[in-house]
Amino acid sequence: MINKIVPGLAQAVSGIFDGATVMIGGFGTAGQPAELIDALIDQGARELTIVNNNAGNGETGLAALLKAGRVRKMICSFPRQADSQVFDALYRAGRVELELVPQGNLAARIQAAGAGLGGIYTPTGYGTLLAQGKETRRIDGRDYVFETPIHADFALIKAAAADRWGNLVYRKTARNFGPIMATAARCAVAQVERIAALGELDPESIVTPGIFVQRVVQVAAPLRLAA
Amino acid sequence: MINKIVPGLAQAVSGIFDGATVMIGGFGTAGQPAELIDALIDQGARELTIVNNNAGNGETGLAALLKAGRVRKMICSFPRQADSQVFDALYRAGRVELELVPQGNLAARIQAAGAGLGGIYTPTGYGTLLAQGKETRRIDGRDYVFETPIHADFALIKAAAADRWGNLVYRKTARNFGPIMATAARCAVAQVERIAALGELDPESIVTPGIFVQRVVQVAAPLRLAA
Amino acid sequence: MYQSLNRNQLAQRIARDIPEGSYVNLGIGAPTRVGNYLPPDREIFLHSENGLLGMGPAPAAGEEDAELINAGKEPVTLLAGGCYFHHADSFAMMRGGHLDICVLGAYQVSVAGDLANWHTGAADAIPAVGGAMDLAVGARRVFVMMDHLTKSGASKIVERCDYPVTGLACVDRIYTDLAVMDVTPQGLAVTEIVPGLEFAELARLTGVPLMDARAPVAQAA
Amino acid sequence: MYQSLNRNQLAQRIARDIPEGSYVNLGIGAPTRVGNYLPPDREIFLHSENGLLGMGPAPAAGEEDAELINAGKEPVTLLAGGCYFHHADSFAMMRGGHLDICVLGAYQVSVAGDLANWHTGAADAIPAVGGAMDLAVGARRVFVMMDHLTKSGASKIVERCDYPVTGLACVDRIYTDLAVMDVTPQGLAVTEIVPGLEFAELARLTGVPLMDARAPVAQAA
Repeated sequence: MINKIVPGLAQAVSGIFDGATVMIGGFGTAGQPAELIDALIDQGARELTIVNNNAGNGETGLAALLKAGRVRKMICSFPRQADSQVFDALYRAGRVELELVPQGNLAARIQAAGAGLGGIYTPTGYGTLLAQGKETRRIDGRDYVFETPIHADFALIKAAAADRWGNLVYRKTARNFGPIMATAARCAVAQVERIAALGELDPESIVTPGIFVQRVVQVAAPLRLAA
Repeated sequence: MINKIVPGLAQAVSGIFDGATVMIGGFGTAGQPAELIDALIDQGARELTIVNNNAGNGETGLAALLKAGRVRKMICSFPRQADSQVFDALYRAGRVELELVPQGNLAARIQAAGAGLGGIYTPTGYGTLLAQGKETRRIDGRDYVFETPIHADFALIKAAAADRWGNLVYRKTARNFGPIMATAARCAVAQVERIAALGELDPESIVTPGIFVQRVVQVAAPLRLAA
Repeated sequence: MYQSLNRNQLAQRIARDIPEGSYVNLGIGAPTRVGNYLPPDREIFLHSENGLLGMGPAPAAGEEDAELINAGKEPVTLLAGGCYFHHADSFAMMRGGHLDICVLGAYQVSVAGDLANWHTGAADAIPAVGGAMDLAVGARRVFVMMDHLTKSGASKIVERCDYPVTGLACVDRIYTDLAVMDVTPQGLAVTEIVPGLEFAELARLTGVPLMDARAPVAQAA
Repeated sequence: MYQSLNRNQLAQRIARDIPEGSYVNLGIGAPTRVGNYLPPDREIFLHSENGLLGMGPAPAAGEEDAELINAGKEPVTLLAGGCYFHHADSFAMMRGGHLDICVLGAYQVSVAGDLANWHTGAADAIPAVGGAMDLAVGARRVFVMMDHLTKSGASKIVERCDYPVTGLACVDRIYTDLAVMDVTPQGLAVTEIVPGLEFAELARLTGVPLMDARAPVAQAA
């Protein structure tokens, strides 16, 4: 019998190695798997490359991982926010590398990785600083930038419910990057509020099929940070 | 008030012009919008380029459109089937052009069109007849073929239910190409079995958001062909 | 003397130009206010890039949901008929030409419609781009909402952007506190000026060539 | 004398090698039969490229649903825990390396693992490819299920494919009615032969270099 549900957070993040690329779901704090991130801090992996839309809010979650000095590089679209003081300080001190990616390119590159594409021509960023040094191409009269897929070793995401096969459904705008990050990681780990019996989730409404999920851990009452 | 529901099949297919590229949903007969195709035959547009996974089954639906001589070119992955006699005869007579596309490239090219990509590097077909003359590229040690998006003027698809904003849900494996074709066409037309009140479809479970759908027509008891 | 529009008046002015049935993304910051003035008799679909369509107004106090937010990370609501989707689908809407209109703030817009709104270019600034570049190239029509002049009185409408650009030749129309201008192949066409401001004075303040394209009725108003 | 495996025996032999928890696509035609022999004590996830995962057996007579079919357009069922998705998501599973195993029929396989299974190459044939090329390049492991010899006695395992190829160097293992062979960088490694058939005779029938990689136990069996 296949049961992807692991008993605790420590098992959920086991095996994340120094230097790993880890995608972390969430847009701001919505959908951010705060408990998995805390477990990753406890677990101790260092020199991580983190892929997330942002670069941490306040002092918890991704910000705490940054503050703990575990992140070598951030790949994100919007690091600078009112409460991104942890990242800001590390960045200004030269202690974290930043790859800034337009949000749509970030999503498309993650999706391309999950779908097995070798590269894509994207309209976004053409003629801007963020395309400097990148290959461009005119196709049917429009200019595009060549972008490569972003693969990850692990993805840490948050969903509303899962069954033991790893099928996932999400809640409102906490869905955001979760479904595509799950496809792009060799090991996708989902923290979920609720475990559903097999067959309970409507087969028409499962958002992430279990094939994309390797581990599930229940966090029944997750920290719901203010937006 | 926005109401994308049109009163009948004739209005649903109005404006399809000679020479148009028309995507038609369905995998075999599952999800094939048979009544919309019949309406297209009645409507009379000629010299069409049709994008569908197959090239018609039996004598109805897409096969009838082919038989009526309206199709200049088929873009599909699997034209030859036990009951594809209509296409077979036209093809052998040189009366219809065929662009054969591996099924995954077909899906990816349609999705790329809907997502605004200029092109993609796909692993499928490298080193085969179907990549002859196409640009190839080695990326991270693997070989890919350059493929361009497939856009359409119209998409004719079948769904289970829609609301007046054009939100769609599907039924079982009749979903297949519907969601991606809707994104790739300037005018996506959905025949649905049921009209739902606005707000009745679960916002977590809508498969095709209304932004991708321009017209909806109800066909309460569609022809359900044998698979 | 003339009276420039305040932020809310400008938002209201822009809202008037959004037709029923439009799919619209309102950028973070001032453009969000346009949502407050959409005519209640028009159904307009608001998109937020973090994965919702059919966005409704802010929730009542105490009813905020940290998992129902907009791109500015503010709590919002969902209208009946709205729906949720993941980020790749959301950006497919934006980049695939499915949005009719987006409204964006700007540091500068060039006469060719180049947009600069993501980076001040300051050496010590931490850059952040979000979805700005995707909206700039992806929406069918890009409306810019901004002050006409900087605080020091320099024109934000320029021959060439000094700030790093967000997108090239992507702006369709500029709404400022002083005027409305269309970006055309022939140059900037002024279609409205606030009452009391002469075209010549607007042109002087702007500092780049402008065409007077005001309708006779609009001039009389 | 030796007895070659019939189609069902071959399907059963392949089924034995599919570990619990595998995500598997069974190609149309003979490979579909592998599904009939999957050990009931193992949970194995069957994928069908037309948009379902967790495919169950054929429905009882009279319970067919024309909208619940497999890639071969035959009626199937969905297991509890299965789900539906659209074609791009389905092929993302196949092309993105998410399927552990696919089982495909073949006209020919080369010693380098090139696969030919989509086109006879006949001048008047109407070509049809479906998802064969996607499975060939996308699944982590590609198993081929075929007769060892053509009806006229020619080997289907060849130095180079005569038929148009489906994919290059994509086959991992070949199951025939006579033997099981792994495609390795050193060449084809025979791991099993049907009882009564000598390695030398298999090599003679096959006509390309083979390595004997049978385990001592398997030889004794």
